[in-house]
Amino acid sequence: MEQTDLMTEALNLTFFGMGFVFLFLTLLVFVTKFMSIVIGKIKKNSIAVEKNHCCEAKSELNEETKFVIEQAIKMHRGA
Amino acid sequence: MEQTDLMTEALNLTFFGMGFVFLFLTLLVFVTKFMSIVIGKIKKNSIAVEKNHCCEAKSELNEETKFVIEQAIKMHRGA
Amino acid sequence: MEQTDLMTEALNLTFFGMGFVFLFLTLLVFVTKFMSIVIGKIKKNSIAVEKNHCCEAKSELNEETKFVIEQAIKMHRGA
Amino acid sequence: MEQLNILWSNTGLQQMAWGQGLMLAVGMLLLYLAIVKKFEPLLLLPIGFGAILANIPSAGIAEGSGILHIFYVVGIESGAFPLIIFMGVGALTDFGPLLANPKTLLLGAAAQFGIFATLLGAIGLTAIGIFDFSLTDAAAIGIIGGADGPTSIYVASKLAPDLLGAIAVASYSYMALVPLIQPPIMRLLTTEKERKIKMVQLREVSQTEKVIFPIMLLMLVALLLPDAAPLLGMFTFGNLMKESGVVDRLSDTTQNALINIVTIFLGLAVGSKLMADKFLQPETLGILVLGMVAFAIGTACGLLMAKLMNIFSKNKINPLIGSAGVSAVPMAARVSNKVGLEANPHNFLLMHAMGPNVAGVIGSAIAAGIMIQFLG
Amino acid sequence: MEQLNILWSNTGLQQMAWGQGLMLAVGMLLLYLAIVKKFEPLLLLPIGFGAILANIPSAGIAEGSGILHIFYVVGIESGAFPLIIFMGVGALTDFGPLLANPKTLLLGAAAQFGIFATLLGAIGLTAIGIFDFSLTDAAAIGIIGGADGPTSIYVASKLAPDLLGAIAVASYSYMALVPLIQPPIMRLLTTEKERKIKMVQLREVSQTEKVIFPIMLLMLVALLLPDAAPLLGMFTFGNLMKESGVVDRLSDTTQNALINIVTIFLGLAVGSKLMADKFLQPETLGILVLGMVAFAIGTACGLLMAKLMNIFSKNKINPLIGSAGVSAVPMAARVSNKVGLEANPHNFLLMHAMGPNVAGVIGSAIAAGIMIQFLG
Amino acid sequence: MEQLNILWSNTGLQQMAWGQGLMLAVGMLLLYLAIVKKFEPLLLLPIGFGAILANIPSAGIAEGSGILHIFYVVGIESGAFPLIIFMGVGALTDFGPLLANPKTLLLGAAAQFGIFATLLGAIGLTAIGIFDFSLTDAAAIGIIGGADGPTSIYVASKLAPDLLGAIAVASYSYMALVPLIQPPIMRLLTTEKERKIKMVQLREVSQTEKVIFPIMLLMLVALLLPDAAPLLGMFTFGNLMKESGVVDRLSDTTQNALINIVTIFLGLAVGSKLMADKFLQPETLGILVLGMVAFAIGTACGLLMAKLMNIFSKNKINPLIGSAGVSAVPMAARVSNKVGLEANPHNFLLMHAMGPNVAGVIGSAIAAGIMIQFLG
Ligand code: NA
Ligand code: NA
Ligand code: NA
Repeated sequence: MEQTDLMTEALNLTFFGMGFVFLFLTLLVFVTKFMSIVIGKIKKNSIAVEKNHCCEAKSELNEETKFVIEQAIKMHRGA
Repeated sequence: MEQTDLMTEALNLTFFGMGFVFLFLTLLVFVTKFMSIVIGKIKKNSIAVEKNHCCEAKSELNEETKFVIEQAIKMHRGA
Repeated sequence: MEQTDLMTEALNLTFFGMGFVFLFLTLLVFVTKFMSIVIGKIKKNSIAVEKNHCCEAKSELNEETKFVIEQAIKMHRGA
Repeated sequence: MEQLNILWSNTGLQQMAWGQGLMLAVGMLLLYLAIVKKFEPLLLLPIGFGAILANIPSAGIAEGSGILHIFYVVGIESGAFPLIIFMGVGALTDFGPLLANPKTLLLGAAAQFGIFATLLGAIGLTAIGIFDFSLTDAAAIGIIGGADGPTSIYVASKLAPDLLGAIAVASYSYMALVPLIQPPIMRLLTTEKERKIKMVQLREVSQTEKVIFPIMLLMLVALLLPDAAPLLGMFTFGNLMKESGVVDRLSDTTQNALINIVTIFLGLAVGSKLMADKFLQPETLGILVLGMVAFAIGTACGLLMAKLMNIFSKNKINPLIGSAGVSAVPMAARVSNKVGLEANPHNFLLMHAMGPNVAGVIGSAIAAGIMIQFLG
Repeated sequence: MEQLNILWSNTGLQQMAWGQGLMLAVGMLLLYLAIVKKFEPLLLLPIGFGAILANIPSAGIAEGSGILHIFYVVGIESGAFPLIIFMGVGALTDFGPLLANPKTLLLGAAAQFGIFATLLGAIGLTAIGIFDFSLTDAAAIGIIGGADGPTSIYVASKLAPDLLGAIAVASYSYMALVPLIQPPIMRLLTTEKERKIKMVQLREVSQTEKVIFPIMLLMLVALLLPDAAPLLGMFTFGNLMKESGVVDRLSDTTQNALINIVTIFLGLAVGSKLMADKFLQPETLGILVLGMVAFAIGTACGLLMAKLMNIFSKNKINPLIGSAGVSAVPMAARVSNKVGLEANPHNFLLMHAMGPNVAGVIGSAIAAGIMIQFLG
Repeated sequence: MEQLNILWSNTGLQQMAWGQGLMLAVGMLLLYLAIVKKFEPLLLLPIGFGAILANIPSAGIAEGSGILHIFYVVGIESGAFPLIIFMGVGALTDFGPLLANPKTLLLGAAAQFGIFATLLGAIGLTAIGIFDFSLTDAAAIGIIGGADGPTSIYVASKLAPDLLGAIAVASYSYMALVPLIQPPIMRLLTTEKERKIKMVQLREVSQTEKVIFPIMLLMLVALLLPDAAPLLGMFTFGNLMKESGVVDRLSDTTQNALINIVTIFLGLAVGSKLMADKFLQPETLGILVLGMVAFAIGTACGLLMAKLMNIFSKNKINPLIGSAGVSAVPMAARVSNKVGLEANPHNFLLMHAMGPNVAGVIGSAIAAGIMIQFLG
């Protein structure tokens, strides 16, 4: 009697378990595809804008900062 | 009375302790020598065999695997 | 009533806190300056002495040790 | 004279039970497999050495305040070590191939049937009276089929701590045996023509996708299966550190010093569970047999799922990449590649197989979450 | 059917309170700030991820035997993580510029007024009934103005553990916002002429001075404020390891593997304090506002102190380096340099600003010691 | 006004006992030895700093929930830190020279007489009423003569925790003093002719021997002296990781990040045992004197054993390598080499001395095991 119950429980667990694994990963397939499509669209729209905007400014700024730091260190050492 | 007992115990510990240290390390000398001799003999017998066998095959396999992986990566990147 | 006490305590804490922070860091200013002066004086006196003394000897010793170790390793490998 | 007696009565020789002697031999065997046969040496060397230390008679290294027992309590009972390793695995994982071809996630799903088939097998063997596994034992054994060491150890520490040693050893041993276990099954279940299928080139995946994927995966876990959140949380955290590109120094340390340190202590702590009285039980034999079965069934289901998907799909997939769905990253993907090359020496499946391979990691963590939810 | 119900009733969707949903969004926001805006990503990425993990419904990762709660108890409640980070910060700190110009220590002192002003503000808001902060809460909030993450976390763990999450988030966020918060205040409180002041070249500092300074600092702490000794002790220990030059392998590991490992777990553990029921309180808003005020006042006081010192001193200092006294190393020093360059493109203030910058670290540790002594 | 009083009554100045002041000076002395004299700085710098932190009046860093006390409980009371260090030492040890000339193991055995002579000395001084050492105290003190820091700390933590601070300091100090302590004894006990003995070239040792040796050593320990198994187990584990060649990433981390991290915390934790009330006892003076005696006797016995072996052996060994049997790796071997070069500038003994040098590590771990077995 008890053994049968155990077997039933195991079968239940298998049934729900495999079902859930498939459900979850199928959902993940769709969500992933959806994400890729959305990102692809956003990218296309923003590529031109972004490239001319923030990044150049930023790298300029970084170059400047780098230069300043190097100068400062040089001056400090040269003392 | 108590102090003498302590001294006796200390002497006992010294006697057994040094004895055991020597016993252990002497044993280790013999076991080590025995191991070296055994390994030396096995090595001599198997060197020729081994060299022509597993190792070449293995390195070939590794070469192959390496090549495959490199190709795969190249293809993936070239996309 | 209670709120006023809280405010008084907070004011007290602020008063003593800022006071202590200034006291501590002012003290640190003086102690630091004092240290720098003392070290500067000691340095001047000892620079000539030290340079001709310990350091050369030490580096010689290190050179020697290095040579010995290298030789030993060479011999060991060359076996 | 009395002192000599004490010394003698305390030597290992005097006190060694036959079981401990046998376990020392088992420890040696694991060291042999690790060092000479190169079976997952990063884990099996510390586990084997831990097993030897744990079975030194009267030393008590794996009990009470013994150091291996401390490592076990601090690192495994708390769940910390397997979770940190999983974080490191995440930091070493590239979801690119999976993102380029998301439907390979289904292969990772199918291969998890090995887990549940093994669970059924264990309960079946109990029903007919050969072994005596509880449902929690059976679940922990099943996870061996997930082919992820840290997942197995994590689940076993929650559901069946007594079996942890045997489960971990089986898990890492079979992961090492993947190149032997899988190819015959792969050849049996696929036709020559199927093995020759060339797959379309994978597209390049943007960094944005790689950054969002782990967060999205975690959100899905959070919504649907919170009990898988510790495992997949740490896994996606490691991956996010790597892909975000803003915390490279944390990511580097995770992939190197941190994962190495934790691997050493995890291995030793697992070894401490290989004490004679726990390990030398008929159950261990059952675990080893069932673990092997789990691998075989998982492999088969991955292959069959790939064939099934080909019926409904236009872009055919080579069914050989299905077997990589059991995970055992990256070994199983390499096996797919190798068997593929036998059929067509110009068909490189490695990258294609990496998709189901990492999908298998996710799949078995999900399965682990289900086990913990229902039985934990 | 019943099992389906269990599964459903255990999913996060079913159990999610609105608070947890909101906190997941907060976690995402922190990840966004860390990854896209590059706001102190080393801390805000783990904190944000920890916040997400902590708020996954029914997963319990930040409670009981959940892994984040374990990290919190082991690492933060004990004080170990912030102290180890502080040791690492010490090993990364160069006291050279400070030793070359010790009077800049006073700028680091003045900037601490932000801490106490905020304390007064918090108590004031309590007095007029807007919030309900105790004196210990107010002290912990004030330390945000010290602009040192580990100091804030350490003090909050001692005085106001319930507010730790909000305090840590505010602390690191505002440190990241230093380049936005400080420049307007700096321009407002200084004249163009003051901003153009060129400072005399810093002298070179001998290694002996650098070795003796941390020991001397610790001795002063030992004599005058023992409650600051854990923080400044670990800080000076790290610095001594670096400057002594005899334990380079320890110093290197401290600056790399050790600080990285601890940063990961500190971040996750702090994130565990961002649970909905604790974080979604009106107090959090108060903390965010007060933290911002603390930064602003600290910046202003540093600047004003510099101007005051110029009245009495022959060697004029550029008041712009005063704002660096809030610490936020090295961000605040870089801001001083940048605003200085705007006034005079050949005036590099970076090295000069490093003095008050590290002085600010010492200053806020002292303030922290006072808080702990009177209220701990 | 009251608050000013509290502040004053809490300052260290007010509360400092003369003992704490003295201990701060001792801490400084250790830092001086570490930094200026380069005495084992990897340990003595953290120990010295720990001593200073532990003796800051009313800070309580080494008591209760103070951070150093936490480090002590977690790392030393559990045995974890010394054992992990020993694993690291194993990963840094090359048994090659020992395997090429196994009879040098006997030199490592003879040198351990220093340990037992010191034990007798400590009990003798107790018998005549000068000190009051128990047998466990005496045993822990004796291990200083083993010249292995982690072994000393491990044994002291088991047998005489109150003396741990003094024992650790003595152990590392004398290891640093080996180049001063040993040469006079070496010159006294050997003739010029003996010092000129040239030894036969060491044979090359195969990797197989190097892999099997640690396992074999552990098996012998398991059979004969289980109480030495924790120490020698971790030691041989570290060595096996290195020599097996299959887990290089674990071995590298063990030799670098891991051993460095643990060294830092071990040092601080040992320092926490240098609190005034424990350290400023007449016993400490006894420990320092006895430790020196232990070193001297160990050195002498190693030399005499070498001379004894030359009576019975065909291949003469240079007795100068006998002194390396006290271990203090690799310092003592270098001293042998140096004194040898004085007698014959073309006689390089370094490699020959490495054999007894590592034998001394094994020997003192065995002696430690005996102490723990009889007294633990
Ligand atoms: Na898997
Ligand atoms: Na500050
Ligand atoms: Na020794």
